[in-house]
Amino acid sequence: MNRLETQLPGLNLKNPVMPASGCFGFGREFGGLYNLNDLGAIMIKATTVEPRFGNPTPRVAETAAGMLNAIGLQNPGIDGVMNNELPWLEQFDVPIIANVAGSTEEDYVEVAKRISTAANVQALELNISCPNVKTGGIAFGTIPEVAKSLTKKVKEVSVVPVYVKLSPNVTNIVEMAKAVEDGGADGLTMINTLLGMRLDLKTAKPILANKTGGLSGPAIKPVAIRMIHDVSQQVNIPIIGMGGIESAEDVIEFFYAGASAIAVGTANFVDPFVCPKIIKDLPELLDQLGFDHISECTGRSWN
Amino acid sequence: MNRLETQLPGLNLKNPVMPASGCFGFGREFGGLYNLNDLGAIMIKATTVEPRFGNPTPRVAETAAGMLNAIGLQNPGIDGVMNNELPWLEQFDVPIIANVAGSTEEDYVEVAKRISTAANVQALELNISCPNVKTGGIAFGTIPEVAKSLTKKVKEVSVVPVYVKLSPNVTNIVEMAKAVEDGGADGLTMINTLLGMRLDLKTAKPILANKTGGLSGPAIKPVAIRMIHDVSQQVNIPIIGMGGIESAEDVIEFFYAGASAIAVGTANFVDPFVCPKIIKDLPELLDQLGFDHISECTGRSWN
Amino acid sequence: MIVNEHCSIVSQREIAENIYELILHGELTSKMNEPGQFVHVKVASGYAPLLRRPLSIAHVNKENQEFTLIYRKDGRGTAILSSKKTSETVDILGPLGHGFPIEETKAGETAVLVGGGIGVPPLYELSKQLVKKGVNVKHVLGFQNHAAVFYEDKFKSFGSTYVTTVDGSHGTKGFVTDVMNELSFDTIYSCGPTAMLKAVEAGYATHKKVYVSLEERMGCGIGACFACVCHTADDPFGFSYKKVCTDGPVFKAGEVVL
Amino acid sequence: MIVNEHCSIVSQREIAENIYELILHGELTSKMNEPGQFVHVKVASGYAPLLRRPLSIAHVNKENQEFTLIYRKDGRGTAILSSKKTSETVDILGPLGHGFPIEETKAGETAVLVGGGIGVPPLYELSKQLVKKGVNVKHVLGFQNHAAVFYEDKFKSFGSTYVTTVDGSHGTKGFVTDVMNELSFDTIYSCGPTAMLKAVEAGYATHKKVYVSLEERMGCGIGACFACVCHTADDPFGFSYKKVCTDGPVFKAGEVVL
Ligand SMILES: Cc1cc2nc3c(=O)[nH]c(=O)nc-3n(C[C@H](O)[C@H](O)[C@H](O)COP(=O)(O)OP(=O)(O)OC[C@H]3O[C@@H](n4cnc5c(N)ncnc54)[C@H](O)[C@@H]3O)c2cc1C
Ligand SMILES: Cc1cc2nc3c(=O)[nH]c(=O)nc-3n(C[C@H](O)[C@H](O)[C@H](O)COP(=O)(O)OP(=O)(O)OC[C@H]3O[C@@H](n4cnc5c(N)ncnc54)[C@H](O)[C@@H]3O)c2cc1C
Ligand SMILES: Cc1cc2nc3c(=O)[nH]c(=O)nc-3n(C[C@H](O)[C@H](O)[C@H](O)COP(=O)(O)O)c2cc1C
Ligand SMILES: Cc1cc2nc3c(=O)[nH]c(=O)nc-3n(C[C@H](O)[C@H](O)[C@H](O)COP(=O)(O)O)c2cc1C
Ligand code: FES
Ligand code: FES
Repeated sequence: MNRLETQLPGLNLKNPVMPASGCFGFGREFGGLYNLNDLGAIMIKATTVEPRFGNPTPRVAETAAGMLNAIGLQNPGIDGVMNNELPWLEQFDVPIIANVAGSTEEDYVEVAKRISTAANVQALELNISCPNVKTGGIAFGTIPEVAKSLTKKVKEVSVVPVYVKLSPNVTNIVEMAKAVEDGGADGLTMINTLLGMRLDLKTAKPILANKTGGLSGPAIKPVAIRMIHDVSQQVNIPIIGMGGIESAEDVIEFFYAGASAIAVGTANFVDPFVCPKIIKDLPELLDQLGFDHISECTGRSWN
Repeated sequence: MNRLETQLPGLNLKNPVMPASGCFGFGREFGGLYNLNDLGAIMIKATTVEPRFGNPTPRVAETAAGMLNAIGLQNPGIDGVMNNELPWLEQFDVPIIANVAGSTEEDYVEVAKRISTAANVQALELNISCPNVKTGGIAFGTIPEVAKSLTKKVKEVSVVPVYVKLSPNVTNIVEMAKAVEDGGADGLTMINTLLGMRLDLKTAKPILANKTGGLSGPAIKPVAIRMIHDVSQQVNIPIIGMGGIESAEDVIEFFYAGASAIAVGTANFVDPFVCPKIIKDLPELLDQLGFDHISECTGRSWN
Repeated sequence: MIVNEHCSIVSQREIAENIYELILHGELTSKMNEPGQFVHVKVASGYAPLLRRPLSIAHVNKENQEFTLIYRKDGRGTAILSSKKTSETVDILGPLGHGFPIEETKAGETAVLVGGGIGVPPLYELSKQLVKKGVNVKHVLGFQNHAAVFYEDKFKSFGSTYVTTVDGSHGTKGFVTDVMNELSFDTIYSCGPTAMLKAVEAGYATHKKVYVSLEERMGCGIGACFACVCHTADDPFGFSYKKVCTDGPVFKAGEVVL
Repeated sequence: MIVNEHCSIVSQREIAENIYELILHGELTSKMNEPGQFVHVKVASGYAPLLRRPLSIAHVNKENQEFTLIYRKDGRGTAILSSKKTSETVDILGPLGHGFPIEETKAGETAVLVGGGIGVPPLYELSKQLVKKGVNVKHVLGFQNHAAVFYEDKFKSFGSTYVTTVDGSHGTKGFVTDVMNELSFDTIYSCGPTAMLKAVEAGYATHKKVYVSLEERMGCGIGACFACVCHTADDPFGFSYKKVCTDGPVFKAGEVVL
């Protein structure tokens, strides 16, 4: 028995551990460090219709147990991703979850339609929560009706299951989750980054050229756990959890909260070998805790 | 010239550094450690109409660069505070900011009416944002109209200026700030804690008996800075900033963001001498940065 | 008087499985007057971890300005503490709380000191002070197993010492209360897991002089944050409370709800 | 091949005001082939700070498996690093990026190595390798003031060395470009503050062989996060980009927008 094997809509995973979108590029860099086949899946960087350069630098700033980023969805556009990145990833036996972003509904629909047809893309992750783009983005992630409508439209065109990535910057996360479930989402991924800012002591100005950025890393873990705990009890679709994960213990905590798989973001920058390390550590931890299969952990905090 | 002297509605402060509500009790414990006259002001623990025991224990849990608390507004009630705590604090030449909490508008009004008449209470802090109480609380802190109405009612009865303490757990913090300004608030205090949760690896259950708790400490500083930066540009009332402050450098960052005074919470638990230490460090830091008076720092990130 | 001092490490060694004895040098020993008090330890500067850890004072040598902490390497904080070496310093806040009332046992009377696991350490300083006063001391110390036993000989030098282990691998197999039933004494001083304290309280409900030392998760350790409260026994569902950090950690049995 | 290794500290000393020379022992020296590459340093385990710090490789001794970092104690991370002592280890990820192309200067030709402040360190290994190859090297090194000057004699042992200081307290008063104008050479290799690199690029716009090493805030250091990108010079407002961490830090002048 494979104690880590995980089944999710569209995804047949060797294990429930995957790098989070934007923290792994399109895999090439990490492919030089370890065998990507070890991963449960890969969430690739956000893809938009047109290529984007993103925001000016500095794009990252450090915070207590966390970091701010304002990359601004830099990516080669749907053509570039379809032609250059996805074919390269096909050499691995790893499902790809394609992160889809845009400024308008039409943008999302176009990217979703095309990218969902790629051979190895087995699910989409709708990035309705990117805090670092000026236009559009924010309404999709904060107004339930808008999120629902977008989810519906994307579902209509996607040939693979659609996961919606929720923003934590809302008053009522459960309401957002239910709205996208109503819209037909097959799953949720949560959380994206919290909106934050750092100022430079000498200049008094924001360290990030974009001023605000998304807060990620261990600092946000308690917020992620709380939201997944609340949402998982109110929806009937699975959750891929993320936010500050850096160890096998953290993975179990996310499962207890209600996650059925997890993604690792910022920790890849601190230790690029962290994903295979977590995957290696999990079986022993399951032994210690007395679980046969990791899926037994899901939702244990409340059921 | 006193380079730290700070004037705010109702408050004539020797310096802009004060302990945050709930992190300093009613001052007695710290009174045994240093001279409370050194402080700019003291924000006392939340007071409700009736005495409250608060939540069961455990009430605190540790997180990366932060902590969760779910004290649950334990306090001796308005009578106890008026009769036993405030008179004791009168021996010090320090303005008291009384933190007012409740489950209904009537509760808030009653506490505000009475406590604002105490000799040394020079301002109220309306705690519309406590995440750890089951009834009432949450709507006051998240629905602009409700917050505005409450502010109005309290303003009608309070004989001292009223500051409203904003919750960060909202989609649109600027909207909340404007609503309470419209309601007549004399100032804002921000931010209260972020809602969070931690689970125990062995039991799978929340570490806190109350399940969720409020996240405070250095981890939340970037969220506080962002919110103060955004709000201070949109309102005409001053802000007392808080959220993860532990050094004079942090104080200046909050001023740059838009604060006119600051409060120190969690750091008092790590180093009970932190407030006088910060007050001592500030003048030298102002020298290094080339400011005559700390008020020159306010809002420098955007103006 | 509570002070904050960076105390230098005189020595640190593992005295039983995962149990460390840490001897520190600091001027704050001059303020350590009640056995059963604790210190609040910042195991590392910075954020990992952020909060202090409460640890009981196991022994004080005022002449040398040295004091001893004995702790179990458990979670992250104690693991970091256990890696500290001689010549490094440890950030200590203390002494905190109220300890065991030695005045409740007169010279010539007998006290039984009942400890479980990491509740044993503060009893060592207590025993020393009782003996100095002329009290007869008996010790009943419970541990998980033989590997976890520490300080047995040291306690023996003060008075008769009975060790119990859960698995019977050393001393008597069973719980401390089993042994206590065989002994006679005037006062009980006890520190250990809540289940043990409850058993002691229940078994000696009519006994006049029973003192228990409690554990609770703490924020400040100095009475300001209300993290560590417990209900008083005469008002178990009401508003009255005691703070473990300042009113305790030692309470008279029956004073607070365990 | 990038590896992650905990390297033990051979020595650490302050070689100029707030400038530290840290010599580390590690097997990853075997992979350090291009002068101008850097390593990504985790100065402390845990969260204070969380991210790694990029530092250039200043010298490699493959036989001893030792390499040198030279850094300025600046913010929190470098302050922590500077407090580390011999026998402790440092968590190193590397070697990273692409260094200076020594193949662009033939034996017998002359290269000028132009460094400013903490841009000077990688030029030391570069100079060593160029000399070994038979290249004539000249060094123009700019510092704030006399107290900040380091490695002057070491550079002198490889070739003529001109030091400038902003305040004139040592060497020539002024900027590195003032001295460069007096020299003749075939290749320019430069590392330092952006303002200096811009001046070098502008002053030698028609010169064919100018190489500059850039600094940018980094997340991953390995090309995955897109924190460190810059526009390419032929498309300064478009989508094309280079990553400082993997495409650089060394670029041909005119390749990217400084
Ligand atoms: C008054 C008092 C005296 C104590 N004396 C001793 C002693 O002499 N020797 C000893 O080994 N232990 C003692 N303890 C328990 C000791 O404080 C915990 O074992 C220690 O805090 C665990 O920290 P950690 O980082 O290793 O564990 P973690 O589980 O990583 O700690 C996480 C958080 O929970 C708190 N916590 C965890 N376990 C406990 C606990 N049992 N009691 C209170 N807080 C806890 C920690 O302080 C920290 O804030 C005492 C506790 C109290 C309240
Ligand atoms: C490729 C490369 C090579 C470098 N080589 C050297 C060297 O050999 N010697 C040396 O002294 N310095 C070098 N630097 C600069 C060095 O990385 C910074 O001085 C260092 O990161 C500052 O960290 P801190 O914690 O002391 O400062 P803080 O200001 O506390 O750092 C906060 C954050 O900003 C980043 N940061 C701050 N300053 C810089 C900077 N100048 N460049 C990039 N990131 C920065 C830090 O990495 C960290 O993430 C190099 C930078 C790069 C990009
Ligand atoms: C540098 C960086 C870039 C990111 N880019 C994206 C992105 O393109 N799309 C997306 O949905 N999330 C993006 N994220 C968010 C992460 O996928 C993840 O949700 C978040 O960082 C929380 O996880 P962590 O704390 O493990 O990093 C990015 C995060 C970081 C740090
Ligand atoms: C233990 C604890 C108790 C608190 N109690 C209150 C309270 O009674 N009323 C209130 O308005 N805020 C309360 N707060 C919030 C703080 O006043 C402050 O807004 C928050 O902790 C952020 O600041 P910090 O990061 O410096 O702690 C409490 C915080 C903590 C940690
Ligand atoms: S720990 Fe703060 S009141 Fe006891
Ligand atoms: S630092 Fe991450 S891409 Fe360069």
